[in-house]
Amino acid sequence: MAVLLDENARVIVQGITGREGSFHTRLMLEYGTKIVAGVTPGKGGMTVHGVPVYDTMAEAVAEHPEANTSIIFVPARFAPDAVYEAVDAGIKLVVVITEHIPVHETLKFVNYARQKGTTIIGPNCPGIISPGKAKVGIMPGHVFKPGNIGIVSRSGTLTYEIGYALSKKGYGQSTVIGIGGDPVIGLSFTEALRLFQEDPETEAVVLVGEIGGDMEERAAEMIKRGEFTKPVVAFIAGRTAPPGKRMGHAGAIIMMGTGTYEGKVKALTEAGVKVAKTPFEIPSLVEEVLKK
Amino acid sequence: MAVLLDENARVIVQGITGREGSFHTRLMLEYGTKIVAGVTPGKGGMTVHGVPVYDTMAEAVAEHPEANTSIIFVPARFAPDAVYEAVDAGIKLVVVITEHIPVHETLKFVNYARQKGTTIIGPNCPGIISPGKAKVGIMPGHVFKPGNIGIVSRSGTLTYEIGYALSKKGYGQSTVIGIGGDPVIGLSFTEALRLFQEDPETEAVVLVGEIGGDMEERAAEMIKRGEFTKPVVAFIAGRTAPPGKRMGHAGAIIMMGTGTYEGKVKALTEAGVKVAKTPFEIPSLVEEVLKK
Amino acid sequence: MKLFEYEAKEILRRYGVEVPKSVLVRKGEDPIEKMKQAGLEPPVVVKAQVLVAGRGKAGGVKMARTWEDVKKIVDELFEKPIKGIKPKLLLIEEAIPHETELYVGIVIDRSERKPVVLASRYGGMDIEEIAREKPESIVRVHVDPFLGMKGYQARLIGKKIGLQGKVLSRFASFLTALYEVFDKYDAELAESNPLAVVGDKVIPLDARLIVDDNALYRHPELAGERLEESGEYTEWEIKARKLGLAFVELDGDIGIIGNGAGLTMTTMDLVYEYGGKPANFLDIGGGASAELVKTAVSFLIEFPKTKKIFMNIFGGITRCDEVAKGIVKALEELGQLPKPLVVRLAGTNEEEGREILRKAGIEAFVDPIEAVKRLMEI
Amino acid sequence: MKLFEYEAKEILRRYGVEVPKSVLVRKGEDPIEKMKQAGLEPPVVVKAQVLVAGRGKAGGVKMARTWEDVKKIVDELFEKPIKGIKPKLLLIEEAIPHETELYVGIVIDRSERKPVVLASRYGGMDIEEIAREKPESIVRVHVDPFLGMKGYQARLIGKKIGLQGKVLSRFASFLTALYEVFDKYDAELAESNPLAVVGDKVIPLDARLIVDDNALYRHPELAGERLEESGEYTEWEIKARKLGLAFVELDGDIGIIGNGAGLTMTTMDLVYEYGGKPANFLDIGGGASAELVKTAVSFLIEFPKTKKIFMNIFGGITRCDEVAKGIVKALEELGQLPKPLVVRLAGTNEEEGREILRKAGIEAFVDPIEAVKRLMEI
Repeated sequence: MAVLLDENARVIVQGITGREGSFHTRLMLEYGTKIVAGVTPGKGGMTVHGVPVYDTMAEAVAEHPEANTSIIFVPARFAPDAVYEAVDAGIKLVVVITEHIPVHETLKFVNYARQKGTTIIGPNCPGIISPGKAKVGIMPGHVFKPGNIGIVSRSGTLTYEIGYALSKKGYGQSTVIGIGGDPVIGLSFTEALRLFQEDPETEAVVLVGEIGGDMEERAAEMIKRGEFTKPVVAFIAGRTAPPGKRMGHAGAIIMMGTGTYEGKVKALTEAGVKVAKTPFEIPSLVEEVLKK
Repeated sequence: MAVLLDENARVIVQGITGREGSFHTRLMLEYGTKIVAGVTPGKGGMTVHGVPVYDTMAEAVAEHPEANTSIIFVPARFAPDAVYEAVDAGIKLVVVITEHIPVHETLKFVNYARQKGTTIIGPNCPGIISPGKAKVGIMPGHVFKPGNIGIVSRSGTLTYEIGYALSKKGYGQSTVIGIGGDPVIGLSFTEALRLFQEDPETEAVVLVGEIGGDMEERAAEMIKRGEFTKPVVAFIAGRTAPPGKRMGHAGAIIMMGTGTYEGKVKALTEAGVKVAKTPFEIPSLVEEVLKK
Repeated sequence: MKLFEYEAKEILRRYGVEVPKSVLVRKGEDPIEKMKQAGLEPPVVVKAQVLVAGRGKAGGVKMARTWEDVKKIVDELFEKPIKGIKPKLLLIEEAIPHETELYVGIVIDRSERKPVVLASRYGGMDIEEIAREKPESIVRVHVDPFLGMKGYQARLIGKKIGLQGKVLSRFASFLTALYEVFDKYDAELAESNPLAVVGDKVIPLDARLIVDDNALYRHPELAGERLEESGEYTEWEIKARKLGLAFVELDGDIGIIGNGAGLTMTTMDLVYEYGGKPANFLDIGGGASAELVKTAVSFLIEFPKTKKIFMNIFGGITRCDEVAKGIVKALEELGQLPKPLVVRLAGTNEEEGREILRKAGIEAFVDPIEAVKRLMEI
Repeated sequence: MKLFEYEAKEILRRYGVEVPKSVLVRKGEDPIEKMKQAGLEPPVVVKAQVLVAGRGKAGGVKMARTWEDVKKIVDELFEKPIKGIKPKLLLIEEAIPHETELYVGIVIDRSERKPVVLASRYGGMDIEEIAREKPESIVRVHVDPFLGMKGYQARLIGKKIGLQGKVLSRFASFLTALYEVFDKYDAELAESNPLAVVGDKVIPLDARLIVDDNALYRHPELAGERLEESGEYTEWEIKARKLGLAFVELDGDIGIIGNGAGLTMTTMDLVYEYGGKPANFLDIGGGASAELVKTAVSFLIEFPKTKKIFMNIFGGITRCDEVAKGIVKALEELGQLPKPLVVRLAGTNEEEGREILRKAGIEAFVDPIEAVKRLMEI
């Protein structure tokens, strides 16, 4: 098993004919992901790396009713429309890679998708991978190995680094979810934890947070309430970042006194989570919590 | 019994301090309707005919948690806001008397109310009366008598005329619903029929339609499908109205060839409904259908 | 309120739609001069700016192939009444060669309580005609009024009417703009017919926009009422509107007054049933004052089409005594009733009302059937 | 993007909000003359138009009670740097006597994924201060992003902060207008603090509006970037933005380059952990080209705060060989490295990358801990 994504994923790539879309379609196919269709308005009838392209999601889904997942590489101005199109076409998991989507747009489509029962990952995220099963994202597949550790992360590169370090130490991953660096995103830490809780394959979870927002605090509360019972190891990036400055990600900013490193670490520690000082400590902390 | 409204109705009057609101509050109280509160922003603390006035629905409902119905006399520009306020305050039946509400506003609040499980009657309607039990509307109470005939009507005065004629002949009414003359309204004929179907007290229904729209045709289809099984007598106003002209009501207009008198009568007749040529025939047709 | 074609196109232009190059000409202005200033040359299409339906068939749209043509056609159109209305403005537009004409319109679906887009690849004829002749060609798609029209929905509609590639994208942009206009302008109808396919582009050759009268307060930029110019209203309907009366002119000779739209229509139907022909619809509404009744009665007496008048009142909120007083006032002012009047009064305070009328020498019925029979005998 | 106070107020005015009467004065203009033209008289408040927080406390807002005062204060404020920024514009506003100052702001609640209104009857201080001193006074109400703010919600918020009668209605109108601005302008923050209660009215004495940078393309009327004036960015941050680098200046002396925001922050944290102080945050992002790497390295070498540079790259999409090539290019251009550079390279193509660097005489670590230890030794 795994969460959200496994070998049954049948994927549509929205924006498949663009530079990024086409490049990562190739990489996802190489990884073994079952990509059944692509969509680019006005490019219907083409193929990209052997994948048939349609003008609309409705047509793609009509031709490939087994499709259940989509990944969006559409430019920011058109990406919200692509999300609604995917949701209305009945896709149950939509991964939004696109960055720079206006936050008011994200607010709306995230609420809409929730009403319709579709899970959104992102925007501005690296995507999701269940090693050995499928990859729907832009992460380097080779750094992750199949195993029993779940990773959920607000940071891309840091996830690769941590996945790589875990894999080298023999701790493979069940599913790795890069939830994205924007202030408003679809899947949150708590929602991801809820999924990992139900996944028998996942034995422990690594949670990679950042300064800004209160998603880490909410995860801590959930753990404290006993709604997540597996061991958790966390790392929070941005300990030394000054308040009021955006550290790359739009979401990574300490504002109005909330979202500080200290607050997050305190909340997690009080919930019994092991918080690593550097990401390189994570494999040994994972070893530790799994021994208990 | 009755539909939508009975002696358990506890009513809030929105726009109670206005001329119409205050006048009809008196008439409704005289009829015996239990009005528990009124709302007019900025007039909180007053009383109108002994009814306490609040600034907001939230306060009114907090003080009178038994409230389950509201009637809106607020001017058109502010009426949509009053509807949202009532729906969000948990009111389950909202009667919108106000006319001249922009149709794009009505579209939105009718959809919103439906999502939230609130029934809207109107806008631009005379309201609803369950004779002898409660009146939430502006109809003259004395023309209606308790009994077993349901009336659902797009027309105000015509309803009074028909109710009066029925009452005089000894056919009292279970509930009389004036659904309103606007192109887009909350409760429709089919929805009203569904309610009358479930009401053991109602033995037959008088349906008063008008030219314009396809609500009568939809009611006919429903009856044809066997989803409404009680006898129905109908009258459609506007047999001699020319196409393209609005006959008073914004909704009463034959446009693009749809909504004609002939089409409606044909549909109803084919569904087995007795269609009266004049409203004055209705009591004898009711007599006829009840005898069967 | 119906907008003129040139207004609808100007609004579309502001929402990013490419519309044909054009100039607007008033009577007395030199069309040649104005065209030259705007860089327009024949061939052009000259279009009477009137709001009546079927303008094209009534001769309100002409192609001018030469400068001489332009002059001649402009003069001609200013003098030509289209269904009774002489245009005050002409729109001179570049003639755009094209092969395909599409239909696209947005209206409100009453039953679904949602806006609905209607589109067909067979434009150029009315939607009613398309519905008769090519019903299978009409694509209907509902729009969530909170979400608005999404680009993907517009593309899907384009696909369904057979568009592809760049034209499909252009059509989708057009349709999303049209929806935005529909939404922002509280429209009852936003339509382009024909919408021409010109190479990769789509260009609205005609555009219609009807704004909800109830929402006009939100659009102060749309100059107030345009009763005279609109062609929607007859001379007497305009007079009535100015008096605040809900009045519709019809073809017959029996004046009708009722209270409530349903009852008034029913009264028309009743007259028709008994062999009469209504001259009008006049609804005095609920709770009418004696003053309003007086205005309505006097108006119908003046209205030249009426030979006799039938007044059918059911007192609910309206009080019959108040109605009777209004009738008596009208009589007093006129000295005597120049046209026969039959009144049916029932409901609230009916006895008092009939008593007032009896004293003034007017017979008032309780039963509307008796009343209409009497009416037809006079 | 932060808007200036005068811009935010002008937008509010267009949405129907009554704002204080004012004139805007540029350096060299005669404030007395401009005030007289606008019918403004002392007492007035003169406010430096800078975007730094805490402007008032930093002396950027002064009351002028006489015409002489005005002259003096205007001259003074133009010369006075507020947290390092000299204002280019001053806003001279009528002084409005008032008793009550409210706080009202709208931001996005990330967890609820909804806009949230924050209001308090204790305005005049920062929301952080209110949250510390009068936390129970803060009213929080979420808004459905599809429905927008309803009038009744605004009234409810007004009631909860203790308003009544006409002031309550005026507050509700203000708040619905503020929400409309928040929505239409894609705002991250729309705030008025203080919002003064003046008799029956509410008047925003200050107004702040921060527009989402990602949505600026929808607001071309907001003149492009205002990096220099904003006070949000240092000189070197502005230079970096112009080069397309995601760079934040910090207080230390160790230059930091990473790929990915999370890893770059982590690199800062690591340096700090081992006793160093980062001079900056510089994220080259995912899949950086050799060219971008060269630009980033050259920039940090020029950046005067850096004494040494730590580069921490984990190759995922980014290829280590490409990064190495970029470093070598920078070296070649500069002739030699004027500042010590420690590189950690791991992930995709790490061997190739390290080989390239070795040939260029740069040591590259695999283990970041080893790398940072080495860095601190230099």
